[in-house]
Amino acid sequence: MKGKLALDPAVVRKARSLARQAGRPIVELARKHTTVSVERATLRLAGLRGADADGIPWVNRLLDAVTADTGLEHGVAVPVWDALVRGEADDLSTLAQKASAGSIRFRIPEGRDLTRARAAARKQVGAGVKQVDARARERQRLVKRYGDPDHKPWIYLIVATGDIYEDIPQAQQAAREGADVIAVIRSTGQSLLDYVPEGATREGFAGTYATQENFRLMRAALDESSKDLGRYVRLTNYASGLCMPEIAALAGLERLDMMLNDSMYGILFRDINPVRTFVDQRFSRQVHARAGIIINTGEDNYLTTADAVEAAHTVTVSQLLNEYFAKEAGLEDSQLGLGHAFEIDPDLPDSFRMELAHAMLARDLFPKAPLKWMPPTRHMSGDVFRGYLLDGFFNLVGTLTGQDILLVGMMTEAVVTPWLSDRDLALQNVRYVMNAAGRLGEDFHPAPDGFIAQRARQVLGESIELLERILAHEGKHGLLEAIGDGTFGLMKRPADGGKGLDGVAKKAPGYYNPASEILEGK
Amino acid sequence: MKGKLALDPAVVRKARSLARQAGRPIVELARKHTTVSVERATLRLAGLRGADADGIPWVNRLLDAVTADTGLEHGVAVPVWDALVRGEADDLSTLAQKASAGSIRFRIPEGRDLTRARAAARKQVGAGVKQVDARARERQRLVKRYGDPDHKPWIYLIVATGDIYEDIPQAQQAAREGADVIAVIRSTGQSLLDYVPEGATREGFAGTYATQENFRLMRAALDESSKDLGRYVRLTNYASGLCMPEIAALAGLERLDMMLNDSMYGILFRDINPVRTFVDQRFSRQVHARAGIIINTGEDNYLTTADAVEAAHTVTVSQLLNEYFAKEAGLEDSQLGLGHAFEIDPDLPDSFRMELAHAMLARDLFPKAPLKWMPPTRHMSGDVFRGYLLDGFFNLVGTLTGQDILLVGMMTEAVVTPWLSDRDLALQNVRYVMNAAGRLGEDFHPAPDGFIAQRARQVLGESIELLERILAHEGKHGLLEAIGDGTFGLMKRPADGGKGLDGVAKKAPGYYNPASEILEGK
Amino acid sequence: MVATETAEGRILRPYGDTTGDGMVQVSFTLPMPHSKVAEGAAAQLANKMGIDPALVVHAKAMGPDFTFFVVYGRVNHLVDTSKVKVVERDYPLLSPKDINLAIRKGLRRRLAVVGGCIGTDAHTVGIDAILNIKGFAGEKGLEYYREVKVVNLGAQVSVPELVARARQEKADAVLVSQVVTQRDAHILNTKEMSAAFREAYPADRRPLLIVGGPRFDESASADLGVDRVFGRGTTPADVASFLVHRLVTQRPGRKAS
Amino acid sequence: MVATETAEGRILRPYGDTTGDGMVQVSFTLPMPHSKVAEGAAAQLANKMGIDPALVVHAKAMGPDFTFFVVYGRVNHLVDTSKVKVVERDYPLLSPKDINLAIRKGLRRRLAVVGGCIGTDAHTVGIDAILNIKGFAGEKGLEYYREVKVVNLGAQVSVPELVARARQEKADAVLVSQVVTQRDAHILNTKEMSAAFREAYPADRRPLLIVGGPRFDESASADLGVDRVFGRGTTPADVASFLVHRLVTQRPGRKAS
Ligand code: B12
Ligand code: B12
Ligand SMILES: Cc1ncc(COP(=O)(O)O)c(C=O)c1O
Ligand SMILES: Cc1ncc(COP(=O)(O)O)c(C=O)c1O
Repeated sequence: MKGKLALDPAVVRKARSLARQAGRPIVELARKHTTVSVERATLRLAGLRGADADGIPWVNRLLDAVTADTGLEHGVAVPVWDALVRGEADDLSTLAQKASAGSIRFRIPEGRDLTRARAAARKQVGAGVKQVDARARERQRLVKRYGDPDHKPWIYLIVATGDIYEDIPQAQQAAREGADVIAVIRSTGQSLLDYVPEGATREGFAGTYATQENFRLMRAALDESSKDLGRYVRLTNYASGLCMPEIAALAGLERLDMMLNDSMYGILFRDINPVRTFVDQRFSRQVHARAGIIINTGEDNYLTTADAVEAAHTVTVSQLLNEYFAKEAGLEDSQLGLGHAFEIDPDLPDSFRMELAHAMLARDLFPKAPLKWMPPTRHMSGDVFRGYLLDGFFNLVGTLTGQDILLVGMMTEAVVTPWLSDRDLALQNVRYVMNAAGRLGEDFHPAPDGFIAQRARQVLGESIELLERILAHEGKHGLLEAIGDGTFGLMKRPADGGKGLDGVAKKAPGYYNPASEILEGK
Repeated sequence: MKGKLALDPAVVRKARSLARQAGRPIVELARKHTTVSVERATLRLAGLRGADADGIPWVNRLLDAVTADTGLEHGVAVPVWDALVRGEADDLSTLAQKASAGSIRFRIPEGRDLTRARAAARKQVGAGVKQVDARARERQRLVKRYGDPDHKPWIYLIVATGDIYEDIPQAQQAAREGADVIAVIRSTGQSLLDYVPEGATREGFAGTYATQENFRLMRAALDESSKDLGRYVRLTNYASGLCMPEIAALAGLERLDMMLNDSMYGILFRDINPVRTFVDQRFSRQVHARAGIIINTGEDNYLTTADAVEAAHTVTVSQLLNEYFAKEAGLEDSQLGLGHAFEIDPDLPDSFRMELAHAMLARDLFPKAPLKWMPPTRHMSGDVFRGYLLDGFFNLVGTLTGQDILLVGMMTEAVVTPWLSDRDLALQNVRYVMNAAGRLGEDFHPAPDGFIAQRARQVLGESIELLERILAHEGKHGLLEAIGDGTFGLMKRPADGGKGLDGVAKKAPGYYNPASEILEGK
Repeated sequence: MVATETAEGRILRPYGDTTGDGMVQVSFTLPMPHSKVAEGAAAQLANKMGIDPALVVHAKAMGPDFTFFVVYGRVNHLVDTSKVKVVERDYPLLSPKDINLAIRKGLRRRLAVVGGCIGTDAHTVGIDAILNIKGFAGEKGLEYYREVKVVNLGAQVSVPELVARARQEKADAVLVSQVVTQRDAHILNTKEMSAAFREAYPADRRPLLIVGGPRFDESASADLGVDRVFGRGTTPADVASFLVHRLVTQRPGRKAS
Repeated sequence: MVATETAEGRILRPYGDTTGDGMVQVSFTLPMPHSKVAEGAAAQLANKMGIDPALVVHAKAMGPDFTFFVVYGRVNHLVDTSKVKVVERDYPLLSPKDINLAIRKGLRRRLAVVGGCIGTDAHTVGIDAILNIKGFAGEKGLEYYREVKVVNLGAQVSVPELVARARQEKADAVLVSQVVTQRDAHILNTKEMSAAFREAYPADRRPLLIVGGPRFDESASADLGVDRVFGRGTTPADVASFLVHRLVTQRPGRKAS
């Protein structure tokens, strides 16, 4: 399919192959390492749930015990199922309790013991993966029964009260008013927790904790809404952070439909160790792939700190890298919710046409990906009337350029987390634009060498230059070094710095992880 | 210049010639009649000012005295200047005072007396017309000095406090914020007064009275602003109503720049007698032509009572008739501010594209006319946020379709007459759209047989049918009969009904009006 | 969404994103130049309105003499729904068929209605929506009712003219529309009108006086001297049913003249 | 635009389109289904806010349990500008040159500043605008001042971490940013921070504590236990000048360590 910008296919091919060259060494690196979260995710897939009296999840307690004895480098599967096979406990949670009471010694078995341990592990983890498969099939059934939205872009709406029991009625109301996708924003700080909180929660800051129970409650509420509305309402949450793999597993088990999952967000915006992030994102994306979940990447974030015109190409580069990493992890084009945003200073001459140029570039570069188009935030102000207008023009770009997922902007962006009425007004805004101007695209034909086409080509050119600069870095992982010296968003993130490094280990010979094995289809 | 719609020139020619056929008999009719307001306007051009103790203008008192003696059919000029030549008084106002005291008898002189009276009248009225010419030259000078706006459309803003002394600071503030044209809306009901109030006024309802003094005060204030801003700020008021000719004369004398002046508005929307209206509008437009004033027609009004989709063609027909009458009265293309409006129900699918179609039709039919594009009103509601959004999309149509004068919409349209802050917000809205998307027209190319082009052709076709229906009426003034049986806006306005009929007279042989003579260049 | 349920009603607070948070949005202009003091003044006004804390989230100078503000905050007032007074429809809503029947049976003649916009008001769309066949919101107007005789005088009718026409048509009811409200034009005109009718008629023969318009307070009929006030979104059936209710069903003692 | 001028200030009303009209716009949601009663309830709330008459110009049901309202009307409160309390800058605004000079002369060493976002707040744009060379609104940040040593700890710094770094760097001042305000996070975090510093330092050696963010009340420093609060639109020069004023010009008795 040839896009409206008629980009030169050779240039596009070049951009992609540069991204592949930049990404491949990182994948190698990820293959060679494991993390505490990857191992805990494996235990979660095996069915280990719940937390101790202090709210520390059993997966954390058990893993800590195991690593104390055998380290992280062998993985958690072999020592744990070896213990089970040895009859130290008759199920995982009993084992976890005993282990954290210090009454179990873990070892790395050999010979037939090893084989038995591996087999047992693979069997139990496999059951978990089958559950994920079942939830994916369930989604397909429900989508068939209730149907997909009859329009593009899908309308994506955020709730963020901090209290799951306030979130639910607000989400249902939003769905009633036309939201196709509901995202529950996380409490600040969760991404830096090295564990996943347990249970239903009511005390988040500017967001609600991502927990398995909160996932379950909201998904159930939206299943109700889907039934009432005769339209399958999708649910989104965030994988990003120190627990990407575990949250990905929980999302698969609770049939979430989309997850925020960016290959570099944690590094750049949360100062999480780069290796930790790359290992975690790869595993989490393998789980998403299996669960049929659409990932949402976080390119919008670059534009909240950098200027949206100067930094436009960093968005494109990040999209190309996210695409490469995602496909390597097994995700289909139809699962790539690549992100971009309407963040150009509205006072710039032709700002609206530049937004069109950027949005069309993404559209034409990734014709099969369900692009996620995000609203103005940094140039929103306390002038809510002006904000409502900007959101209308953001919506117009969304429909004019064939975006797939439209994150609805709120007029109170600069003031508060969205109120119920903000959401209602915002949906009315989207409905007007889509209904009144939805087909305007037919009449919209930028001249082949006009302002819009030229701007798009310029951004693509700058993206290629940036990728070349990245590859120019000596050291075997060009991208790591590039991140280290501040190529992205001016933030220097050295490979040996950042949070969560202590949770990373180079795999020992004989490292075994049944989840990876199954997910990689071995 | 060929428009974006590529209308068939033959069809366009046909529409124009039908309008000419419909209008010609009406012009004949207008030639044969005079009205009290035409005669009073003549006295005003001759310099008669002021009012008596009860606020009745001297022009009314004098005309009443004259008609009591000699009737209206001979015109006011001959009897009045005959009296002056006879030495009944040494100036007009003394004459007016004496006459209204009943101490003067008027007559229709003959022979040399008649010639002298006519000569004297022509001399004095001619002086008034010269004043109008001087004001027109003054405008040219000031425009040259301060310059025209550097953008299209011109930004047209309304003030309407009812108090000229509140209007002035608001108008100056609006100019400072970017208004290119200021319109002072009239008090309700003024259009049905058969006299023009005198002096500065502070007590209008939902508008401020149109008086010579109010004109002067506001024009002076805006001259100040023009000086400060280095941009000539234009002033608009309303000619329409029972005093069209007089107000037109005052506008010319006080250098107003634009006047609302529609050939049928008074008939349809104020139930003013059709003959009265057609006579008055012709004379008033001759004065406007001389004064270099741009007229604004009132097609928007049709859409406030009728549906904007069903009645779209009535707008086009009215534009064609207004064009014919205006040119016959001596106005140039550059003085034809033909009106149309964004009044389609925003909930209709493709409503925005239909608005584009209608706006482009007007643009392509009248390539040289300074079109006046008017904002949504009837579908505005108390939801001021939605209203602000609609106004933004109205502004977008204005820039996309190359309109010349944009009447700025107010988010409080359904609530109050505009507040200071409404105007400020509205201008911010226009500025954003023009600056961010002003050149989007380059990228906007409706397909030759797409939705927009087809809709435009359909409306043009319906307009031709309507004109044909009008001509089909038997009776020598098809248009009069058509108006009589409700062809326009479903309002039946018989030629012998409506307000102000008693102020109309068929010209007697020897009728003389120096103003008409001069304005028609005889 | 629980809120204190009481026998008579409920005690509520405005809702931002959490029950009981009491959040509201306010905007206004102060006639002073923009400055820190001006922002403080805006906060002061918000406080006086009961908003505390008051966040002045937007302040924009409009020329040298004015500043526009947007304020967000928590208002500390409670809403007591049991104290709300509203004019609920206190008569049955009838179908056109029943209305015609009731008039024919009860009045034994057509019911005569005279209507228009008085004063300088030329907004006829509202009164036309009630009177003309075309009607409003899918409902046909009073002209459509066989048993109702409608005389629609249109716009800018003077009060004396209206009274005269009412007499001449032996009007059972007079319907007046007022849309322009600037400087309370609608109130003044309505009072003048009702006074004129009391002047012109003996109390027991005065036609039913009905006024309507988007900005009327429906509970103000007594003060305006009319029998009923209709506001935003009125439909012809509301009006027709009221006419039958007052002129036929609970018909005053006088015999039909 | 005349308004009662008094020695201390002016008495004003909000301005719609006429001096003294007192007009304001309000919007809010009530947790009740849309009905005439709900509109009455909205008017009641507006009345309690001092708006009378209150026009409920828009009412929209948001599902079965909520209704959104827009209200216009005249508020009867007066604004007294003489009663407005604002934190005006009470120190001279200096140029970078003068600031460097003052420090070199007055302190005879570089002035050390430690800054960051505490708690779970990751909004660094604000603190970076103040600290980083790039700066804000065309002004360079504190890093640009030769005589100022800046340590920017970035996002999500814990209070103990902050205190430790402050000690280690012998910080003269600690600059903290708080942007997330939901559930008063910014207030709680700031109080925790100031308490910790009072804990850790003898009063006469405690570094100057400065907090900033878009939603802070600049007059709340005492209550927050900090030396100064900076709000929306602060520029680096505001801050640098304040530092010189407090740490150099009116330097407390202690000798430079
Ligand atoms: C259409 C319109 C016009 C048309 C009117 C055409 C016509 N023949 O009616 C035209 C273009 C002529 C016009 C002119 C003016 N208009 Co105008 N107009 C409007 C507009 C856009 C819509 C009004 C309308 O038709 N509503 C639809 C009807 C169905 O609703 P409704 O009137 O409320 O009626 C319903 C109920 O109220 C009730 N009802 C009403 N009357 C009655 C009577 C009875 C007996 C009953 C039972 C019920 C009832 O039932 C109806 C159905 O539910 C409004 C803005 C807006 N969006 O509301 C401005 C508006 C009403 N106009 C306004 C003004 C100021 C004017 C002008 C004075 C401006 C000027 N100076 O030139 C002029 C002069 C007119 C005059 N002399 O009165 C202002 C009034 C401000 C105020 N509150 O005082 C408004 C609000 C716009 C604004 N913000 O400035 N206008
Ligand atoms: C950019 C941004 C982000 C970026 C931040 C990137 C970064 N590295 O900073 C990203 C995308 C990461 C982000 C994430 C989130 N954000 Co955010 N974000 C914004 C946004 C759009 C702009 C903020 C900004 O940069 N302003 C520009 C700076 C220069 O202004 P400033 O911070 O006010 O600073 C000035 C003054 O306040 C003062 N100042 C500030 N600090 C200091 C300190 C000192 C010492 C001094 C002297 C002065 C000073 O000086 C500065 C210059 O004048 C606002 C919305 C908006 N338009 O305001 C939302 C907003 C702040 N974010 C919000 C939220 C809720 C979040 C999330 C929690 C959402 C979520 N759950 O995912 C996340 C999580 C972040 C976290 N853990 O804290 C909310 C906060 C709501 C509230 N009031 O509580 C806002 C208001 C958006 C909204 N309406 O929901 N966000
Ligand atoms: C990809 C991605 N992950 C996560 C988040 C949420 O941030 P936090 O890490 O604070 O949960 C965002 C925020 O926009 C994001 O874009
Ligand atoms: C052509 C024209 N004249 C006059 C007016 C003003 O109406 P009125 O007659 O009430 O002054 C309008 C109102 O929109 C108009 O369009």
